[in-house]
Amino acid sequence: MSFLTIVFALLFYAATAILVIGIGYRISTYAKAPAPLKIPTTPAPTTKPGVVLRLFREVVFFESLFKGSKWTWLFSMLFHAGLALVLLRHVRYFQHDVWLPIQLIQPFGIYAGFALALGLIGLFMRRILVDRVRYISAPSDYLMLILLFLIGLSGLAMKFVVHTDVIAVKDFFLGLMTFSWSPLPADFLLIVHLLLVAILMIIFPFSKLLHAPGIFFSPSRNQVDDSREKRHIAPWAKQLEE
Amino acid sequence: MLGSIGLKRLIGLAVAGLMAALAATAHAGSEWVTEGSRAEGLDSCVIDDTEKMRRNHMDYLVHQRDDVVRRGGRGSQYKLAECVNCHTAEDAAGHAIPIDDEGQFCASCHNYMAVNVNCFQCHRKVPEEE
Amino acid sequence: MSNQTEQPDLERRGFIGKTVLAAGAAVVAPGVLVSVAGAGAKTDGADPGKRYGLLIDTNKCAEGCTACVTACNEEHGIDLMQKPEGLDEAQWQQQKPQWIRKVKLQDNLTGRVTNLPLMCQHCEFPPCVDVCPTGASFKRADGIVMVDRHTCIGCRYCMMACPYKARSFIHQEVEHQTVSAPRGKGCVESCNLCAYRLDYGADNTACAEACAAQGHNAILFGDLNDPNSELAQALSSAASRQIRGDLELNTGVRYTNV
Amino acid sequence: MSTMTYRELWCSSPRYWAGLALLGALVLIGLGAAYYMEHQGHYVTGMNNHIVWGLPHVFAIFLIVAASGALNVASIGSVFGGPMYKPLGRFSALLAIGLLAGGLYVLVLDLGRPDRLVVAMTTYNFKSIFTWNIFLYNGFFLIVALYIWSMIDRTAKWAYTPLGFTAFFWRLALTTGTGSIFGFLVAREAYDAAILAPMFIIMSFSYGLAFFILALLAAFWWAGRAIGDLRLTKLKNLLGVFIGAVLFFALVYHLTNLYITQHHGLESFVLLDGGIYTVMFWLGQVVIGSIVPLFLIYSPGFKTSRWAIAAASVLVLAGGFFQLYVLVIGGQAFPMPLFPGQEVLASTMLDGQIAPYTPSVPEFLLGMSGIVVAMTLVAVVSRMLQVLPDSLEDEQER
Repeated sequence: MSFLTIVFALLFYAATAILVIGIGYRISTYAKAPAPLKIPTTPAPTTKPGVVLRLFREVVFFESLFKGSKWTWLFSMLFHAGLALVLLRHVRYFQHDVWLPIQLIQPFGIYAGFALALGLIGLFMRRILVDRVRYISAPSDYLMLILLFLIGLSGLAMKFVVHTDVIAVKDFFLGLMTFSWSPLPADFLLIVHLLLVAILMIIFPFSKLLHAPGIFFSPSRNQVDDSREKRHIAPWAKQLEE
Repeated sequence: MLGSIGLKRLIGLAVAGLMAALAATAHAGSEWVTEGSRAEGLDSCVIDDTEKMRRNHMDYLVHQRDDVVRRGGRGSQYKLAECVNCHTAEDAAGHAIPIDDEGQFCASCHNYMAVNVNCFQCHRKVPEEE
Repeated sequence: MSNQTEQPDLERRGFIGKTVLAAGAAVVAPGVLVSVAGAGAKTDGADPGKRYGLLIDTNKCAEGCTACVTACNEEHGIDLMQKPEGLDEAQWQQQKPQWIRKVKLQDNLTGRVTNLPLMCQHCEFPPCVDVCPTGASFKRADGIVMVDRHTCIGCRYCMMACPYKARSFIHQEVEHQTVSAPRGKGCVESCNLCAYRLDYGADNTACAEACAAQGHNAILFGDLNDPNSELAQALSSAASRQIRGDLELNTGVRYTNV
Repeated sequence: MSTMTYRELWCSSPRYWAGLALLGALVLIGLGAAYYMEHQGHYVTGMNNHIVWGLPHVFAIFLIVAASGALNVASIGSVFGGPMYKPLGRFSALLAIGLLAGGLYVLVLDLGRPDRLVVAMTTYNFKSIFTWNIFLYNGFFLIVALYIWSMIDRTAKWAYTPLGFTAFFWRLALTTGTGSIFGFLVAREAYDAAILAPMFIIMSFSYGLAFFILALLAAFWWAGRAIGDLRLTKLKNLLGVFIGAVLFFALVYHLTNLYITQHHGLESFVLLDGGIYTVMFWLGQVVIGSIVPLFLIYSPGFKTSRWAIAAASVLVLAGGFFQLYVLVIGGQAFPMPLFPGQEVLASTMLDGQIAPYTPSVPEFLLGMSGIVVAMTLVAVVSRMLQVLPDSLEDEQER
């Protein structure tokens, strides 16, 4: 077992642990955060299924972003949809017998890589070119975009410029999952790609990328607009009432 | 947001896969040669270094295909027909099994990676003899 | 598949010439190894100094003889194709590939009857190559016009452009092919003057060979650029014409006595 | 015009979603047909080695030609400064994008190897008009999308005029390119005519406007909004002019051919004894597609009848379809002149004979779904963006 394999195996165990535990912890804090008031952004649905539908539209179609800024919506859609397909394509590295839907998605996952890169370039340009966005941009905002872009770029380069040994990569990851390690090929692009992914996984729970789980806990989005029908009392307030 | 659903799913899959794969045997890398093919009796690929062939066959074949078709150059040693000649197995009746059939030489790796083999939609899948 | 013994032989020659492990080779190709090792395959590609073509003497082309068509179908595995189940015969006749066909003509005024084989005319300025969006339809350095199936997207624009109806689209999944003539659903193909045979050192096409074997010698194959070739000699001594010469495509296939 | 307000296409939800579901189902049927043809191979279609472009191509070319014509209304507004047309510009541009997408969808799904679309997008032969068309089509999407943006976004007003001109010239180039697909085919008598390119442009005006009128009426009916008679009359009169122009070009095309002795065979095929093609020309293109709609448009009895306008538009589209059918399929069915002065007694390639073609159901379903794709796209985007005026009542004019 090469030094490289050991380092990356440990790195990915650590990164996975940090990602899972970190997001779990974050979600638990979101869940526990008090929501004393009814503050859904109106017009808001007046029923529970309506709220589910609203969240669905928000998560899948980025509805409020669409209403806010068409350009930003366009590029985020390109990026997120691209990323979703690319991730689905990568599922093949983690299944011994690849599911049929994952098999079918393979060719689309390739082109989604370009959509992803294009979306990121657009979002990056937005930070640079739009004055008021540049004013509020912190280094970490750029960092996330650059990190994701480099991951995408190295991935595309492995597909279109210098191939890596995909069989060995799959063996490596299946090996990690079964605790029977298998060597990782020492290809430059692959190492860069995996290293960046690991970094992303590690900083995910500490970054703005938490908007992903966070959106579900946003009171302005996940509340039912029924304050006239039903008096809203936060659970902790209820205790005081009695 | 869409993406992170994918991400979470991926992690979910990884965890589920971990459990499943613990029971199944891990994949060993060296048993790719098809049982009952000519290649089985050889120590290494007769065209080039076996490991090199396994990793780079697609690039060699693409390069060779352009050379043959566009330029009319037939000198390359990397010939799809030779892969087929050497790596097909025979069934009980002595007929060659198409090389891209489930579990055969090409299909085994390609299915493992969910990569399509495009070649045999047009190219002959069994050795050409009698 | 009894008729493809020539070609695999030729293919293996090149292969064996390159093989380092003689022992390995003996296992790989036990039967065919014996005779002609090392000869044949062109490594440097099609010769730009050459221009291959055909001269067809219609006087010698016999009515009812289809030896050239049969030979072509066998050579390129066209006879390995089968009518898809449930397809009616007439439609199958219009959908199956034809690289070469026999045409029988009668002059409107004189009533003279002519027979001739018609195939890709291997134009110097091929319309099919001009219109192909991906460049899959191309002309080789030695003048052979052919299709690179690897980049053909099956748009059929070349078939629209070809004045000779020389091209065929593959309308169905193909189960069996020869090694030398890959064929599959969704691409266009046509006569390639048996390019691979030439590449492996042969000096004649399957159709010309079959015609000669019948004793007709109506098809003469050769290099148009080589003044000493039999083809060039014949062309310089007798009047010949191009089909649709009005298009000025400078075809590589010429006809006498039409 | 400052009073003009645009609003997304909101109609009562069940009405909208049911309509969309219907469109979606039709698209699915078309996709199923395409999958069937690709999976089985083209042998299940009526196409063969003689008629290599069949019904799907008629639909595709029809839609692509109509797409550039649909942009016309926007062009009149921004390039030629017609105030009556300006409020229709956004919708016109959107319809243009939709129709082009629908046409390309059909074209791509009929390829022998649609899985190699990326090859078509990355490997070019610049001698081929097809290659240029790929750029023209992609460029059209981009330019017209930006054009819509310049019409909607108030901060992008500066880009409106230059984009309007660019889009206008681009659409001319696009139709010329599409017409040239045939113009470059020297081998076939029906196509070997310089007039085809300008004829395609005038055809695009006519079909595109017919599509536009129908789409506009449908959208306003769907959303329960009002259109004034004045504006509709303008559109309908314009359509009448275009119909006449197409008829004129067809006349010139056939007269030119009749002058050339070599083309007499082709002309008698189309005009006299071509069977279905002759019927399609006279009954389809001339009567159904030109004379009847002209009557509907100019007859005083139907002065402001919505139904007459809609019917005229439908008939123009039907006539255009027949016209393209005769051109595309009839042009292939007519034998190529390989041996002038000789009669072909026998050939396995149907030399000298009319080639047979019977369109199959899947071909039709795929072609139809191209139109549906266009409508779906327009319906979805109309609901997302402010492309349709709140009201087109006449008194808002001046």
